[in-house]
Amino acid sequence: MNDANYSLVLFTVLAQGSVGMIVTSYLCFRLAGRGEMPHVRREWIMAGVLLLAGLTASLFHIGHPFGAAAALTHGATSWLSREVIAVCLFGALTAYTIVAMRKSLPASLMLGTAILGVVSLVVSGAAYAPPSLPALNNASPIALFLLTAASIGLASKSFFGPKDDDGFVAQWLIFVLIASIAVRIILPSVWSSGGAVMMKTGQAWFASPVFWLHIVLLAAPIPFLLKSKALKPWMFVAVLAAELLGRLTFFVGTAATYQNIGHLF
Amino acid sequence: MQESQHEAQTLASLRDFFIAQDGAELEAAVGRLPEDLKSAVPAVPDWDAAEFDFNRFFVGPRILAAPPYASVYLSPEPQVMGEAALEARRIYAALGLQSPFDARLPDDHLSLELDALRIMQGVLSHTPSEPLKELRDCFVHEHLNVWVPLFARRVRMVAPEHTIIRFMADAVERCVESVAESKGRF
Amino acid sequence: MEKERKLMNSSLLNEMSRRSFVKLLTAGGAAAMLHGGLLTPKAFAGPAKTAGGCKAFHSACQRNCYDTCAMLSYVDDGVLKYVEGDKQSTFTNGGLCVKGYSYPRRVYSPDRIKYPMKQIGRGTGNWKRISWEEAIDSICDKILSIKKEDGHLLGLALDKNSGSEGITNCAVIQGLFTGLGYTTRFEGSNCWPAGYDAQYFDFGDMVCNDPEDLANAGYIILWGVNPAWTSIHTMKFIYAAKERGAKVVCIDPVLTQTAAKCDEYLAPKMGTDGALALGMARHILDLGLADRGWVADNALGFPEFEQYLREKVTVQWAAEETGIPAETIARIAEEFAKAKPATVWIGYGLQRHTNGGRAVRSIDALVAMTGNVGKKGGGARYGQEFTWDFEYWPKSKMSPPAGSIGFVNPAKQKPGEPTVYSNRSLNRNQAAREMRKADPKIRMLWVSCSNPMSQYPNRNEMEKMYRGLDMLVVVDQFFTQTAELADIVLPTTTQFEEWQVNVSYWHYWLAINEQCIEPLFEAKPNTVISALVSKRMNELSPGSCTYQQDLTPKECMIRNFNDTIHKLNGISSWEDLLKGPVKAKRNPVSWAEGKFKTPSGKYEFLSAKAAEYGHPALPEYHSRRPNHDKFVVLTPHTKFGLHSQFINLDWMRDFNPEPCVYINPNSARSKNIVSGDMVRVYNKFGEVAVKAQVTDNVPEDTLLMYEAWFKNEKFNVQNVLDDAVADMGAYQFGGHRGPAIQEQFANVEKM
Amino acid sequence: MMSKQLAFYVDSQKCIGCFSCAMACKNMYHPEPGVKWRQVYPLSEDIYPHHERAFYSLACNHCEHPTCLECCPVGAYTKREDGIVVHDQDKCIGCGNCVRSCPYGAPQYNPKLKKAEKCSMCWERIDAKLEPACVQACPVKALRIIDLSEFDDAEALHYPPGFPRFESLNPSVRFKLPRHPHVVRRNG
Repeated sequence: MNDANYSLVLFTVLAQGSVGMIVTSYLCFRLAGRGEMPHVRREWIMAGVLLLAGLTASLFHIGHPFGAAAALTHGATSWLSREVIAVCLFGALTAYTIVAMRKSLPASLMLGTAILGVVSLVVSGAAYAPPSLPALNNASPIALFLLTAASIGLASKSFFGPKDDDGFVAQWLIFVLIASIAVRIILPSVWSSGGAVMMKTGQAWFASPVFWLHIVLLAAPIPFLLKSKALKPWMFVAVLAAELLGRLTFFVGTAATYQNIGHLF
Repeated sequence: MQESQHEAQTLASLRDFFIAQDGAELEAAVGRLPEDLKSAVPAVPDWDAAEFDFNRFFVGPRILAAPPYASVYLSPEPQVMGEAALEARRIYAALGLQSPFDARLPDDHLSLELDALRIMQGVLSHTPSEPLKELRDCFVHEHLNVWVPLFARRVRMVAPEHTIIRFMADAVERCVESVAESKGRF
Repeated sequence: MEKERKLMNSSLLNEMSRRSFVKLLTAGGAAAMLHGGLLTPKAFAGPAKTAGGCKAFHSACQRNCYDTCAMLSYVDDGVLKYVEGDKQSTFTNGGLCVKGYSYPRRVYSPDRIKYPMKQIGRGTGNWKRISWEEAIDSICDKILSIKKEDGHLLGLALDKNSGSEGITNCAVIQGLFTGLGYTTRFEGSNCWPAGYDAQYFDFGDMVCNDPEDLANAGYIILWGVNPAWTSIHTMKFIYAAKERGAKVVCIDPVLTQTAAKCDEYLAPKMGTDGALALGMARHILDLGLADRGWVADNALGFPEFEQYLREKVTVQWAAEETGIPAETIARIAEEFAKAKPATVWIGYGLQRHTNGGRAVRSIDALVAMTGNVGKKGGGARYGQEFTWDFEYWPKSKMSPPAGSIGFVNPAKQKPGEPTVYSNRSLNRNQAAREMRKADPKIRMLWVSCSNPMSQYPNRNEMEKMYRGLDMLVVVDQFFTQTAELADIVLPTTTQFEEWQVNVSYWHYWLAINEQCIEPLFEAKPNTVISALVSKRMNELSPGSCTYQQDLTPKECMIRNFNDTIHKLNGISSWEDLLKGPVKAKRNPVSWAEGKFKTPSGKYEFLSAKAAEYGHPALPEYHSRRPNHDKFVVLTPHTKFGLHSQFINLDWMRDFNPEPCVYINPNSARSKNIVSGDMVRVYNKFGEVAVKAQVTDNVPEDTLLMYEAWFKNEKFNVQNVLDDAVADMGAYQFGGHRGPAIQEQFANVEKM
Repeated sequence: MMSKQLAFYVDSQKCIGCFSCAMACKNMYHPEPGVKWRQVYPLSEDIYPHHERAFYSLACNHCEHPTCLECCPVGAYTKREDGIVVHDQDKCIGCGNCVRSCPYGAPQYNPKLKKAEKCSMCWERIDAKLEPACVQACPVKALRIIDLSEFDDAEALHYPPGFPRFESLNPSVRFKLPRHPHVVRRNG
């Protein structure tokens, strides 16, 4: 099921990226107190495109994509259903907002969308915390997903002006990147001192070159940002690549309990 | 009409090829291909050697490189006499036909299925019939055109020494494919 | 397949539309189209049968196995769907084993040999498909030319082994060869001859208590046997005894699965079982626990045996020989002697040694002197053959064509008397050696129910000999390493495609095997193949074969029944078996009447017969042959196969993906080998490349590989086995001693 | 008094690791090679000292609170009144979520059908008053069907070493641990 993993990597990272972009965009729009319509709307459109790409990718992990619609029906118990519902709603609301932006920026609608985005992200965090994966069967997916959203969201600002809120965004990006790196080093270390399966997971992550490459890519922008508070498009690329690689470790490198049956736990 | 004769001739020749018992029969079968295809046939220096290769792929006694049985590709597991064989058997029965080999040769052998297709196509070319058309379509879309491509790919993968074998595997894939596409013709 | 598959349940396939199609076809000039085609018009046979409703048939597993399970085969629309054990047999109680449950896969495996094939150039892999007629013709031509050139048929050899134990398969091929004339036969047994002779010397026959009677034992020693793998249905009776308080002891150089399920496990040095048994006997003597009453009434030569023990055997000596501490030997001996009834299951493993027959005699003596022979829940259990009294028709009813010239046995031929011709019998345990020195030379070999390249020792020498043949004919279901060398392979049927009747050499059950599906492709039963050859022989040269020319498998099966079988099993005819398997109506306790079949009519500690065959009259100890290489090599059965069968099936590979050699941690360390390393197991005869698995289940001086034939793998344990023979076997197996295949040696190194 | 819950009883003391149960399952359902509804797991040497001499024969545990049933986005899983968890292949869209989520690896992905599948405890046979194929196959009664609502055996273990503990799922399976023989190794 490796191909399934790849489609999940794309889906989760892109969807979370778009949430991050929308939240960042909204915050800048409010906190910076200004922001001309055109680039805000462009931000939202890019976020929408990312989300669409993600949703398309998600279809490829399903054996029978035509049945995907049925997945909306089981929200009662299935976090996966809830995720699908939440993300779709978020997508719809984003689209609607983008349309509405043609006239003026609908602040409250934007806020609503941003909040729904965060909700969808938390829901999908819960969907990827199955009991078979003790290392992830907790809040860590939510934490990781939030960080992904934040870093991609902030980095995306490198494409859009106005340059004078760069400084403010840059500071936040530095903070988020450092936090991400910290969390992603700490988690596996904690696991390594846990039960057999958690330990295997921790070791697997640390043993994976992909994992370290993703850490390096996350760290790359930091010195430049510290030097000059200027965001560069390459930083967005680096961060996005980092998140994709990180998510690959997340899906491929995590040990499951059933692989350990017959051995001590 | 011309088209359907060409198709019938191709099907017959492919049928005879994949159930051939020796080099001579292989050669004869290839000889019965329509001219345009025949002109493309790769040269075969030694039909006996081709036969050894043919047997390695489709006959035995060693483990077959590409068994010519639908079940191997359609059943949940590669076996002969799987559901697909019974499916084929029932289609023949529905047409009032049966395999001359009874259960000795699984009913889903490529040649038997090609023959069934040839007959259905032949009948449809004279006398249009919705139910028969539907049966033909099911047979092609749910059965033949599902496994024959897999079969042909397997042949290409193992790459026979004798290009004639690959040529005929490709030919059978193309032929089934074209029937599948020319659905509307009759 | 994205789309819903509606074909199978669509109305298109019902009777209504069938009629309309048939009309169409005639209208559409299908007659013309059918001409030169494959498919032919079908007579109306009612609407197609709906799936589900399977029909059950009685089958029997044909493998050479203690359990010989009575089976039920479920068939739908002419296709075998699944198999089960027959609950009517209290021995298997409705179960099969990992091998038996893989049969549906075996029958329909795409790997089966499908047609008669001829190889152009031995081992080239260039195969031509030929018709049965052509195959039989070239075989008969060859036979006739040998006869013409040599004036006799000793150049024609048969190797029929235990690949199928169906009764007709135990007669028809031999029958055909008898019908052809005096030929060369590979005989003897790779299995049990040494212990078999031993029991004949001691009891005058080989009969074991009903295995279901193990439940009555108070003390069980499983000696050199691993029923948890090789007779899984016997385990429940051992457990039953345990639950009733019996102690179960396992004696084996390897910590087997059976050992893990016992109360106590002893690991003596390989090939020292005789010493262990005699040490125990001596201790029992010292404790005064010998059953002198039983011995006085029923045995011959106990005083001599007692004297031998007192003079030549001590517990201490046994401890040194076997490596088992003296106190343990003493304790086990005492427990065994005091427990009533106590029994020993003597495995075939411990007699495949140069001193194996003597070991079995020593164990027999141990059981006899404690008065456990002829007792419920007692006995020295080895096997039985009383359920096998079939006609072996037609073999038993035939003689060669008049005037046939054959082998003259100088030992039997009295000067001045008319020459007596016979077959030339060679020991299959030394097949290569025998072929090399055979004069007249063997020119043509027919291999049936046998895979010598995987099962006979010294494979490299074997291959040389086989390559030297003019013609090799192999009849099989799968393309074995022997078939690779064949000139002609003939596809044969599984039990589901033919009629058979089966019995076990362990339990007392008799089961019939109905044909439940048509033979696949062009596979034919041996019965039919033999008849075809005979028919053609007589066409080419009238009178050249006295074997039946038209014989159906079913008829042949029926003719194997006789009054003995009917009486023994309480049936009036074979048809009674169609209701299910039956158990022999016989006292489950062997030798209960104390009437032994020895010359003296008693149990013989002192056997003149043994002496006549060059063994000591008493079960004296004799140490095994010395190592000829660093490690002992054991090559026993795996639970995933029977000899070279089953392991090749992909269902089996899901659970048993690849071969390996087991090495003790200490030896592994000294050779710096870790689990998963590829290693070379080698000696002067050949080598095996295989993955290592480190475990202390095997002792330090031992390497263990399970004999097997894996699809697409060269692995073959016979590469490193020599053709040493056991001490016994000559008495009951026409001079052919048993194999010493558990007494082999090799070295190992990391690759 | 809990409601009916059928369960597998795995007696490792009796189990001889013969794989008959696992093959009987294949014999009955012919799953794709590589797909195993039942597997016989050897115990590692830190649980049982002898290499590959003690086993747990495991399939779907038909949990009281099945993850598969909870996480399936299309409701392909149902739990019968007798506690058997049944997977409906017609509903399955092959999202693989159950395969990812089950800590016991019961649901398996069938690459050919692109759908999940798993042990059904042979409910069709149980309804016909027959034993499941694996249970009938066991030569030593080491594998049995029990009803937890009336099962009461103080010795039986729920989470023996080598079997993952998930109280929230409450797997319907009980165990008996293997025993060790008294081993007399040879000296020299």
